[in-house]
Amino acid sequence: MNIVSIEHISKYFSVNDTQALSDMSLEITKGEIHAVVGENGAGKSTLMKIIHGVEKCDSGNIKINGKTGMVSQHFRLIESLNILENIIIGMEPIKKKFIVDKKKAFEQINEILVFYGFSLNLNTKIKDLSIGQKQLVEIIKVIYNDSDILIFDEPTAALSELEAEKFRKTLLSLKEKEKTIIIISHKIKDISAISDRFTIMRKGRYIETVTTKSVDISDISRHMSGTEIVNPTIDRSIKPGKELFSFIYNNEKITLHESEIIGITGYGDCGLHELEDTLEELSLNNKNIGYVPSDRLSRGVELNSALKETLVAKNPREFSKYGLLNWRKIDTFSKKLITEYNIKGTINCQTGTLSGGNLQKSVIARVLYQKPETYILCSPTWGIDIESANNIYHEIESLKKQKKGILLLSYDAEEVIKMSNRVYILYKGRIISTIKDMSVATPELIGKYSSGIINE
Amino acid sequence: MNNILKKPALLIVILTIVPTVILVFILSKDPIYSLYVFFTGPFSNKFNFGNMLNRTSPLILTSLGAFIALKSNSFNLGGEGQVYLGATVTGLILTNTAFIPSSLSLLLTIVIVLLTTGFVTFVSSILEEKYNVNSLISTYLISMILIYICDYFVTNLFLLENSNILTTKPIPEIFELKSLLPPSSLSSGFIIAVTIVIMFSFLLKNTVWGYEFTISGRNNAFSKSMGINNKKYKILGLTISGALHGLAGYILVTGSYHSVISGFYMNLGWNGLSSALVAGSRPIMILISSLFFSYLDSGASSATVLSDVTIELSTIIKSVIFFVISSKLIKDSLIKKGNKT
Amino acid sequence: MNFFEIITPFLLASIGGLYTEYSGTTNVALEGYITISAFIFITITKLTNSILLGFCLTIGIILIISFIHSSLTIKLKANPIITGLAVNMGFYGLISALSYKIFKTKGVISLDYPNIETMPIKILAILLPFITLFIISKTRYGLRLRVRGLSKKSLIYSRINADYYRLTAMMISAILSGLGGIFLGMELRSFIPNIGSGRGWISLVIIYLGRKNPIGILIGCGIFSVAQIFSNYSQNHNVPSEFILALPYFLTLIALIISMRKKTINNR
Amino acid sequence: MKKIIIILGIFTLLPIYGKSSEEKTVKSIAIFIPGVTAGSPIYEELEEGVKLATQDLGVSVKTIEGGFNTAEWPEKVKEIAATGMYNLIVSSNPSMPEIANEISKEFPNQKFLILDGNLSGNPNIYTAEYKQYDQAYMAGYLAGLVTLSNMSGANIQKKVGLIIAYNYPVLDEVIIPGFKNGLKDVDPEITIDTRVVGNWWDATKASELTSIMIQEGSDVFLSISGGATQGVISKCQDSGKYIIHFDSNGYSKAPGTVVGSTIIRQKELTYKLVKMYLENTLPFGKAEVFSAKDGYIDFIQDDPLYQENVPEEIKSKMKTIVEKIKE
Repeated sequence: MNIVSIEHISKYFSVNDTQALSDMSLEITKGEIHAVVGENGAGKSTLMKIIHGVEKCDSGNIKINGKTGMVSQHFRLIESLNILENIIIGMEPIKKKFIVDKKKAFEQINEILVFYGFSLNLNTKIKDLSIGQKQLVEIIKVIYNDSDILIFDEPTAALSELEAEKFRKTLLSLKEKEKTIIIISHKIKDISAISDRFTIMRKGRYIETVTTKSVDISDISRHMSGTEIVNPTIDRSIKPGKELFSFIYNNEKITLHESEIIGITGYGDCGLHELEDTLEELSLNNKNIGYVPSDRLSRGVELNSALKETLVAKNPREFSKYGLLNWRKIDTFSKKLITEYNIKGTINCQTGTLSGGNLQKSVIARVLYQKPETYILCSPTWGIDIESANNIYHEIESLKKQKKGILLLSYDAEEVIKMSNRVYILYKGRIISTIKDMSVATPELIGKYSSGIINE
Repeated sequence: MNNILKKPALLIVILTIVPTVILVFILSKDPIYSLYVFFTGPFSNKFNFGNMLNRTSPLILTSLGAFIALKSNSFNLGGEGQVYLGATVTGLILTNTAFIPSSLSLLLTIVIVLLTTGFVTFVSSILEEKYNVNSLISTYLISMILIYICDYFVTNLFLLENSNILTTKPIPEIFELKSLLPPSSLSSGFIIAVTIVIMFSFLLKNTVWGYEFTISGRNNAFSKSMGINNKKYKILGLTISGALHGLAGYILVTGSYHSVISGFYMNLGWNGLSSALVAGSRPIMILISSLFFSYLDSGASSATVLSDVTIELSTIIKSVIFFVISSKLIKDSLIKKGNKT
Repeated sequence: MNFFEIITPFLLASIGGLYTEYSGTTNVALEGYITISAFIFITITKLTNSILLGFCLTIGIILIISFIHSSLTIKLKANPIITGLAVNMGFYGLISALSYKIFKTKGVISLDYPNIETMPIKILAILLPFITLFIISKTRYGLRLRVRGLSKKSLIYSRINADYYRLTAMMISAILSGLGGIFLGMELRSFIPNIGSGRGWISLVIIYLGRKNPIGILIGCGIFSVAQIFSNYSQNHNVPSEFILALPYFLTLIALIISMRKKTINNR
Repeated sequence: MKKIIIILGIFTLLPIYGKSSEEKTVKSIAIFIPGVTAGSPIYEELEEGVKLATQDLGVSVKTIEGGFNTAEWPEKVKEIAATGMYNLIVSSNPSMPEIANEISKEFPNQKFLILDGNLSGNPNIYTAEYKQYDQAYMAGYLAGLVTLSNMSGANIQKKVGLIIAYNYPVLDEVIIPGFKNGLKDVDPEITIDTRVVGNWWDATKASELTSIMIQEGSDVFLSISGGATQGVISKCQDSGKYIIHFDSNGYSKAPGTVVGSTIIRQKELTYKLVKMYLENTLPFGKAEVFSAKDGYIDFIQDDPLYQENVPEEIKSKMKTIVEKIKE
């Protein structure tokens, strides 16, 4: 029985003049876990919003037999409110006509917590939670809302491997409780491990729906990106050269050498963010450090400025004489970067109208142009489609060959393992462990360290 | 409804013209003539045209001032006090420096006006940086205090004797800005104002300083990450804003009134802020929005002189137009798109 | 008793403005609403000879006007500050035009009532911060209103009409500042052009002075009113009146700096 | 951008097709109101006076309001003069002679008739001034009598209140001295409590000030603060105190509370002067003064509300003093 059936819908956004969906169809059976995959900008999120009913389509038919609840890519939780308040928004139990019955809400949520085996202190403010816990709050919220169909937009992107594993288990248990689940993800594991079927989208169109069991993992990734996935092969035989840069983190000195990639990882609130802030500070005073921020939407680019303005932001003085900007020089330069790094956009377009992948390309293009010796890359592939991510990996690889040193800060343990010469794992604001021999590094080991377990 | 919403220009025409015409038809005995006078009055002769441009000069400066503050993420609600301060300082210096060469005292005046009014808003921005006092509040409160203090100077200490206008002594004639289009009151202050907007437009667009100022105002996190000193630009923005308001006061005294008249600043600050908000993101648009504002004002003035339209009607018309052009729908239609290659 | 007369319009308007702040926007037309409400109240009371009718119809008309104001602002995605300024300006013209049409005057319009009981409004004003505190922290409306200000998307994803909360907040602020205007009209038993005399603007400042919470605003209004009374009493000495008139603003600024400084230090 | 240019173009071209200014009538008069007419008795009477004088004579009369910003008046008057449509501009305000004098330099054919102002020597300007000292003196005399009386609202303290919008020359130099001397002639021990509202409209503030002044012993008030006066009236009404109305008959505004009205007869004077102008007998270049003696300043005694609410003793003393001034 189809719980969701979508026939030939289209959606056009006048704000940025995009045809987000055209003639899209999708059918979802009750009780299944259905993944939706495709590149960035394929229209997946828009489709989910339409299913959830927060966006209306221009044409086509939609039939949904149940209540939907959606957990979107960027959390909608309100930092200054506590967990309980966040969960009950929209479904507040009421006494005496208009007063929120917090006691009742407390009981109801606790019931859910017990039922699914979660544990959370409902009076904690959201800002004090780790990313994984926030995710959990979002999930509880949709369960609390009595939703039959749960929609997840890239739920594991921000999670550590251990948390992602936990999350997948949660989805399976939700499935057991007869919930229907739709999930958007770029992570192959999300699809291969839990989904029953997955649908591939490209450029707003339906491509095909595949039963997960019928294909193997490499097929899935090919299906997802449309191109063959190339696993980055970092040449670990290149020996690190002379010292480039060092800094002290919590009494421990970390030194970066030529042709070396140092990975730093950990879970949610392990201190990675604070470390990033410190490193950003260092990059400001040192021309030889290039910095790619994790929060690219606010720190990496300026959404309301023209793309060319974003591209020259780090070094406007290079394009000026006596303080006067030479716009012709800036235009030529920007055009060069756009072609060289294949950024889909014009130099005069508003930066905010670019897709996520193209935004990250712009950031990296700008940093690469500086030609620094040291690179600080923070979650460089977060929320980016496989093809773009692969390009970034290739770029890192070639940097290493050019004797550059790279600090890779990432919550993605696999990424860190794939790329690094050595890995530092943070836990509660300090380095809990260092892996020097990359042959023993596994996501599981890093996960263990990240949770504070070191003695085994 | 949705179709109309997609065509902002049409919507504006409908929402402004219709109520205007209705109002005129209700409140005027000869509505066609009233409307005609309202819209063509400012262009009907040299005198009216010159007055319209002269009305624009201080407005250009106050709206540029408000604009610069907005661009640096501050709100300057104290425009009126700053204009008054600039005017008072101008008046007091120019009426009391007969003993030094005129060119020197003119230069001195401009410098002191810029410094004092700039200092006032500088204090507000320091209060914001150091004590977390929102500049929106402090500029307003300080402006109210300034108005009373200036009033004390103008209507007590330096009041023109034997006059029944609450005004200071007129400034010596050599200090008056050159009249451009007699008998209208248009003075070379207009040229100063326009030059300054063009200058700022150029500075903001074509210099590293302007670039960093703009970026810093648009996005703090980004500019910080790019190594731009946000604090400096924020303080500078509000300071310049105050100085420009002071300059507006200077132009009003030397170009239009030739003395400091109590209460002359009425609405200058608010109109400046409005015109800046309407101008949106590009400084050069300030010229157009200020001209548009004074065109409406002058039209209203002509209408009150030549037809039976009252000041109130023109205020209502202005407010309607104002309301509608603030719509974001229009701005959205002007954004350059990335995927149109 | 003087204190309550002074504080009432400030409390009404600033607590009203607080609702729009909670909803994530600012209503800069508080001043306009004070003035036009006083005008409508006096006009209707004079025409119908009934205070009750004047009161009720004024509230009704303000509801309609503020509904148009806020829904147009939301629908047109207009800058709320500009539309607020426009509304202030429009009200000014409208009052003059209507006043002339109806009474052939643009000046004072007075009622023939010897006395109007304003006690209920004063009591309401003093209770208002506490009522607001209750609404904001305990009721569903309050919770959703706060959420509207903090994150519109959060409401949209819970499929709640987010615009409804901003709309109602704007209407509440209009009604409350309108009540302030009616209070001024009742106290004077007449309408005087510019009857608000900047009280709306000061109320906006007080919202920030009170750090956008009801009790803070109560204290802020208290500070400004005491400063006002102090300035009223200290006239008739040999200090120039200009300085005395500037005093309330000065004292408020000082209070603001001190209170904010404390906060900054505490946060460190 | 293109559209803007086109629109601007249309507007600049429009006047060519416009209506040319109408044929001049025999005579045409503009009334310039420095403020707004409606609600201000002085200006209303000015307008009435002009209209009365020009009735049935085919003279066109146009009233133009200048609004409250003093600084904008000169330009507005200039704009009127620049139309060349009006033979005479009539206005009323102490500040108008200076403004007219300035404009007269550029428009030497424009004639001005200005009341409530004083300037002589300009052949285009005639001014008529009221001897407001008399007016203030009468108000002061009455205030003194009331505060000393045993009227129900009067207290033992010899203190009267004066509320003003702010200080300005005529007020400081003519009105306040007149008021003071009036008081002094009743009893030199009477003191004045003067407070400033800061503008012409904040009636609430005026009411707050009044209430403090009442606490501190004032029992009769004179208010020269425009619309803000309403605040003084209502507070006096609430507290059973008294107010003397200035410039127009205000007894009916608060019966029993308004115990006196000193007036200027603006309508009558305007009528007389405009008539003279139409008969070409107005002596331009002169500045004349009109006082209680001419009857253009007066204290209203025949109003029933005055008769009813004021004790006989005060009424008779007032009658004597008014007659003395008129001599």
